[in-house]
Amino acid sequence: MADHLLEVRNLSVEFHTAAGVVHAVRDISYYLDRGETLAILGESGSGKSVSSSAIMNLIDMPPGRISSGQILLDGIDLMTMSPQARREVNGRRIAMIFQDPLSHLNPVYTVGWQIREALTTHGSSTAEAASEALRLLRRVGIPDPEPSMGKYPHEFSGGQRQRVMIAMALALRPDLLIADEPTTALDVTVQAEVLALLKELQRETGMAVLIITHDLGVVSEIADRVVVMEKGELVEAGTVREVYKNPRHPYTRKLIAAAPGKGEMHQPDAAGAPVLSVGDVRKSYGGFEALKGVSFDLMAGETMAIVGESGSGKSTLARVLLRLDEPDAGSALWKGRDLFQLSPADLYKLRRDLQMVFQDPTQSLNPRMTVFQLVSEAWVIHPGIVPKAKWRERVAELLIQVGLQPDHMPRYPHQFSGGQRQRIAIARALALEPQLIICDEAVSALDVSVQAQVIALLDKLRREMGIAFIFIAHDLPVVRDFADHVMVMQKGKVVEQGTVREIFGSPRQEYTRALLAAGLDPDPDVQAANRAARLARAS
Amino acid sequence: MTIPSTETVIPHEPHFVVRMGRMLWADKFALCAAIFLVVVLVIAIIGPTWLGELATKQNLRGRNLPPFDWERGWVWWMGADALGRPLFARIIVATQNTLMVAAGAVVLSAVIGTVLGLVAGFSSPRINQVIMRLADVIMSFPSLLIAVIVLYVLGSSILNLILVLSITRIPVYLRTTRAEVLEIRERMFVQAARVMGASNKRIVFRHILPVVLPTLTTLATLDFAYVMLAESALSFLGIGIQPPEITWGLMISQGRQYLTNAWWLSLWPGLAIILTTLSLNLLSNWLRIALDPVQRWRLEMKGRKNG
Amino acid sequence: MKKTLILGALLLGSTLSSAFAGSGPIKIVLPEEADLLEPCMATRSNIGRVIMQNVSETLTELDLRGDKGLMPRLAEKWEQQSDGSWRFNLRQGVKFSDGTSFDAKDVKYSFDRVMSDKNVCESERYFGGMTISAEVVDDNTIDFKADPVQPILPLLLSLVTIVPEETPLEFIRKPVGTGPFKLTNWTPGQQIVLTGRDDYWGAKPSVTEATYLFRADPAVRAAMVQTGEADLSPSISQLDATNPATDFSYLDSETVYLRIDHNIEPLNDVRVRRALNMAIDREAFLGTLVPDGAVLATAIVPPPTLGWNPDVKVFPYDAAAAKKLLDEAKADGVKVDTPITIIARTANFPNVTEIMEAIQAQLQEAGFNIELKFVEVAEHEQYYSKPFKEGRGPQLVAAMHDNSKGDPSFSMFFKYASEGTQSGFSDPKVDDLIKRASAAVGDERAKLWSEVIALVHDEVVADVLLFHMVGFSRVSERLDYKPTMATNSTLQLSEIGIK
Amino acid sequence: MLSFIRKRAIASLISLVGLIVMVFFLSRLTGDPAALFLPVEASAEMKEQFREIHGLNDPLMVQFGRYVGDILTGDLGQSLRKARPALDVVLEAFVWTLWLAVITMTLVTVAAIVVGSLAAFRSGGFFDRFSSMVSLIGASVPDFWLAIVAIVVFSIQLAWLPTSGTGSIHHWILPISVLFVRPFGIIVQVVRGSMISALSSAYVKTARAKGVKSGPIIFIHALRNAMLPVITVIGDQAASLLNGAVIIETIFGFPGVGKLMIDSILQRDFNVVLAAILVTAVAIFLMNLLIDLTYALLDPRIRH
Repeated sequence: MADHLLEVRNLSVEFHTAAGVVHAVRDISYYLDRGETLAILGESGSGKSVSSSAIMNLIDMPPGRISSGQILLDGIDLMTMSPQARREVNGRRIAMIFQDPLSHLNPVYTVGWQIREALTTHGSSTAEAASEALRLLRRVGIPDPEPSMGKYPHEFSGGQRQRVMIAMALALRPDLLIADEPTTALDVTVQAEVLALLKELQRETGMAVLIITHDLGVVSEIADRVVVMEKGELVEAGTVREVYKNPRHPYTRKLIAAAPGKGEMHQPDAAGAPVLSVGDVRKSYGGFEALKGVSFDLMAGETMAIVGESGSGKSTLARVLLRLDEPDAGSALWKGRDLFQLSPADLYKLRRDLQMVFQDPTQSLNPRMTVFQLVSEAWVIHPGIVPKAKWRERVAELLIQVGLQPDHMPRYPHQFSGGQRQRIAIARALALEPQLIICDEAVSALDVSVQAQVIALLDKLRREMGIAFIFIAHDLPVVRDFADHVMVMQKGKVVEQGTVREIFGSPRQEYTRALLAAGLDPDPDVQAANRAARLARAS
Repeated sequence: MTIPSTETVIPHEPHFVVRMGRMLWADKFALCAAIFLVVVLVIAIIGPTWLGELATKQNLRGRNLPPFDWERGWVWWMGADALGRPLFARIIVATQNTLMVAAGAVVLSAVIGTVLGLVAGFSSPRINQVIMRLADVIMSFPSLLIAVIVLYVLGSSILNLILVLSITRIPVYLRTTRAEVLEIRERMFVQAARVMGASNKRIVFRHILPVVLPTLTTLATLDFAYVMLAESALSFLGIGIQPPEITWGLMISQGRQYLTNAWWLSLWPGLAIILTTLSLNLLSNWLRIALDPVQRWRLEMKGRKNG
Repeated sequence: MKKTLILGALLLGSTLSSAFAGSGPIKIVLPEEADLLEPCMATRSNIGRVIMQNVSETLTELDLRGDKGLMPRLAEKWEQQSDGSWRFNLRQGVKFSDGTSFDAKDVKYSFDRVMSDKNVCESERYFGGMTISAEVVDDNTIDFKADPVQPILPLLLSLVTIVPEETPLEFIRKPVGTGPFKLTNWTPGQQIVLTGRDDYWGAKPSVTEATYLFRADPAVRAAMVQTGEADLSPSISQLDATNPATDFSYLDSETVYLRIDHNIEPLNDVRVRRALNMAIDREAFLGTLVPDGAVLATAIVPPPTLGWNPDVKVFPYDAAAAKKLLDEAKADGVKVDTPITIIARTANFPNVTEIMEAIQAQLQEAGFNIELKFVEVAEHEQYYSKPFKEGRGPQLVAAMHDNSKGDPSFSMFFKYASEGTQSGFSDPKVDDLIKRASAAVGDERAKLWSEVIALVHDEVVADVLLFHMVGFSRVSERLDYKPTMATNSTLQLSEIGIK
Repeated sequence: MLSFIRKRAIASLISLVGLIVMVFFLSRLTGDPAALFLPVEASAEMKEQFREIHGLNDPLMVQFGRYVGDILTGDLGQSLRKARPALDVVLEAFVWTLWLAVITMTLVTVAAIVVGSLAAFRSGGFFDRFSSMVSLIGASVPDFWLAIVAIVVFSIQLAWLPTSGTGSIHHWILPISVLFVRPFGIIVQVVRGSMISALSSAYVKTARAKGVKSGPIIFIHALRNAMLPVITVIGDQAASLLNGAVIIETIFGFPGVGKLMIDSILQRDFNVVLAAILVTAVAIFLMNLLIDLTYALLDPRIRH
């Protein structure tokens, strides 16, 4: 009976929400053994994190309610234990790390304090805790561990913060580590390092790891077995290889198919006159140089992908091009006129041509405006594009064009899913009939399957309407199927620039190659080979 | 923990008034508050013409008549004041002035403060500095001195009292608005509007103001109570509203000396102030939710469950 | 030594008072703190109640407790010389609290200091319109010469406190005097402590030490005596005066009236002024808004004052007659419908708002068009005193006047003479009578003042006189003290006995 | 840090100068102090003499120039009524106000934090509803009414406490209790709101995953994060107390700066008014500085 370390049996959890009672997970069961890694794969809304919250007793009741099921740890049902006893389990036997380490670390206490607290809460003496915390920081590879003990979370980089979280979680050598999207917000190169660290630590301590992710690549990199969830139900389970090679459930198949980077790459047309010509753009904030002279040309109807990790200056470039920030130097010739020299009045007229789609549609759509108001606002600002009498008709058209329904018009953004919101944002951009749309990480916050749909939508618009795109992303595979040209940026500079085939086929720069190598392939075999190659190169 | 959002199509939304009505029905506290405030408002409008004469009819032989004398007419249920005038009638007649002073001062200070705050938050650092220093000066200017200066130079009247009370409250709105504007102007949807070419005016009034407004509404309702009490305190110190005008605040301060032997003189108007501010608070809490599309479902759900 | 004395006194006062009756410390709670303890400002009540006759003494003293009239204090006797000047023989062997002895030079210095233009002593105001010089005859004798001759000079000198010659001309905060007490502690905002002097020339008072506390709220003052935190509160509210064992009412010297501005129509018509007087039901106020013991006023000065005229009768309350008078005036073209404003001062006297509201209602009943306006003290002064504002409408200024000095001259000139700062009219007959009365002596003086009072009230109908007010004191049962009219401005500790 | 303080000091100085100019000229529009110092029967000559002695007859600009000159040498002038330096009068009163404000705000802060946190921890529960109702009512009761009722009940009926005045520690209980009510009502609400959002934040989840107990989660993890908006409101409330609790001081005979201010305003003792404003403004400036330093102390992210 007690052969598994953790066994979740027939768990059902429901929440009371706006839409009434939502069955977050329905009758799911899975198990996990010592030393093993199980991945729960699912998109947002699949309920993939609910069972782990239930394990950690983190579900707020109300609005949540565990309606049935058992969670057995070494054969003992956690749910029958007293709150006091469950608190003792947390941290000591089961530990957890989260997606966004910045918000999950208390901003007002030093990391040393927070690691020590994990130890002292479960009975260590202060002195023991201090030396152990130092050892842990050193172990997870934080540079200068001693002074780092006295630093606050905001003083570390994203990857380091996740390492701190790991150190804190492993403080009491738990039997089980739950990692909820541990690498999602990180740059690809950092993601690879963190996953490698997790694997190493697992080998050392023999703990079981339950990893929750939406990313097939992460699954293939780290997991032994995988369970796939959709809308609160567990649809498929098996070893990683089995599931990838031989998916039985249509949803799993859809997920695998949606993974980017497998389609035909574009072959841009021969060079014409550039519609936008950017020359030597510079911008610094205080003492920090965000752009150190960036130049590129964009042809009409083409897609230029700009790829770089955080801090590369790619978003600053977008803001400067749209004059949300004023550049320090440089030029941007749009059809022969320098965008940077335009007067406010001229700029206002030109705004029609250049539109932008932001990363997070939740924040870029005014929460107090309906879809109709959001889309038609463009025509309030630029009268004369569409006569007022036709606004409803035109909004309906645009909504259909981006794959939404006309009866969505009176609804508010929060009533839509992330992908739908991004479609609203695209419809808003299209309302002005622009010739260039800048997409700043427009799909990175979306689920893989939705990502694919949105990219397909953008590609369709490009083909049908001849709109040029500047597509900013931190992830290379995403742009592979969509871009004509790719520009790789690092620390405010252009590292490499070329057609999509050139970049993916024969990257010239070491950095580009590292980026490509750090990307995780959904195919466990390919990924294993990549890993081997990477290790070989490192040693 | 992400709670899955629904993708099912919600049926066509009912008319605004119907929706608000349903949401009000869902929150029984707010409903009571709203009913009470409507009654108060009606009383404020018709009070002086309805009972004006009765409320000023003196009877020195029936002074400080105790309350709960059910034998007499209802206007006497709350007892009589030091000149033998029925307290119930006086409270009703005083409603108009009280609300006028409080609402006048709150609205005036809120409008001026908000506009200045928007300007300060959205214009050049220099103008911002000037406005902020001005706010500092007003803030440290003793409100009693403002009262004495204005009432001495311009004379004592309800309008001038509104002026005094609103001057002292301007900085509160100014600072709040400015702080919020500084934060909201960096939000994505403001940037998005700017990309579309929206003018500053549009950004301020269409995008920023609606987001600041709930905070300001809450502030204003709280201020309503504050202003009524401040008016009362000015009366206490002898520089506020003066008889024969009446307000609840003045009634409390006049009844103060009878506290030990005729407690009802100051209790009823005090109760009127407390109930009004309490209602305003309840209603503003409700309004904040009802006007926020993201929060609204809480009320609508409750309504559905109840109904 | 001194410490043990005080300690002993404290013990006596608090625990053994009933057994060893007779002396001990007391605490007095007053409505308003003294901003100065300047002897020459002692005629102002917040200062006078603390130091007048307790710390600083005067040459003469008016008896308001009995009917002894003007009594000797630092002067043993005085007489008018043939040239009209007054000679004072001073008490001998008197010492100031700083140890220096008192003599005629101190008296002269004190008087000159009051009149000096280096300061603004309040007592200076009683000497307006006359020149007076003090001449030292010898150490114990001093002459005061006045032009014009002042029949009431000895009375006037009951208002001049004597300071040692060494006192600077500028205002001081630590008074030195000849009185039975000296200032031992003044913590502004908290308390003033007077301690009995061993070397006082007169009888030793039962009170050994007096601590003065200040509370603005009348209910709090009353409560303090009730709870034993204080022994005496000379002014509490009528409403709180509910315990016959401790609470006393006394006719204070305050007179409430409405000053009429005769210069503006319709108040320039005597019928209108008479109508005003007849439209007010003064009786109805007694026992309601005005305490029962208050007296309906027929003069600006209270009854014990010289020349108070018992033959002058209060206007009868007759609204119908008032209306008729108004109609008559109206028929003659007087604009009686013009709104008349009553200007009153907030917190001027107890129930001022209610009283004024009631008066407004009564006047309106009789057909007047009355508006009521309450102003704070600084603004009130502008309406009350000359120069009056140009272009003003008809006004009645509600005011309270205090005369506890026993002689109408302290009131009549200011309120009724053409040159008087608060006079609302100008009548040569009144001017002449006031001038003659001020110069007269003895019965003649009383008779002339009576005439003035009758003339002003019955013929001129100068103003609307209302009430001589009543004050309330709360006196702890361990004290033997009866407040009098004087309590309004002075509070002689030597008059307080301890049971 | 130093440059921050300097910047703040300069801004405050500008405000202070503006304040003084405005108060100086505006207050002189409000009538003649001579008429208030002397009885109504005083002659015009006496009033003239009073104005002459206090330099009130000079043109306003001359008076202002003299005042500014005196300020620069640290002299805030004599009280027109008390024959002593205005600054002494004000400082004496201010000490009382300062103590009153410090003690009251300390108690209010502690109480509001405990009550607000507990209400937030079980938000929507009985304690939450009860405490918000009580705090709302507390914030709407006129303080003078409360003060007199308190005296009637606790001093007269029960005879537990002295009615008023200063001296023993018992004298402080009633005024502080009455002063306590309104800021408490306001701050509880802020603490509650701020704590609700802090308790639902990600780092609290981490702490729960670590197995930390409820007590430390509320008072160590959430509270320190929730304190920033609370500190702002505490500052506002403390500032209004530092300006003087006029009514409480008047009723309880507490010799603070609020009562001094209103008396001086009504008596047109201009120098005392100006000195009082100056002293309180400087105190409030220092307090705001303290609050900014507290921010930095509580939140390392603000430290630079």
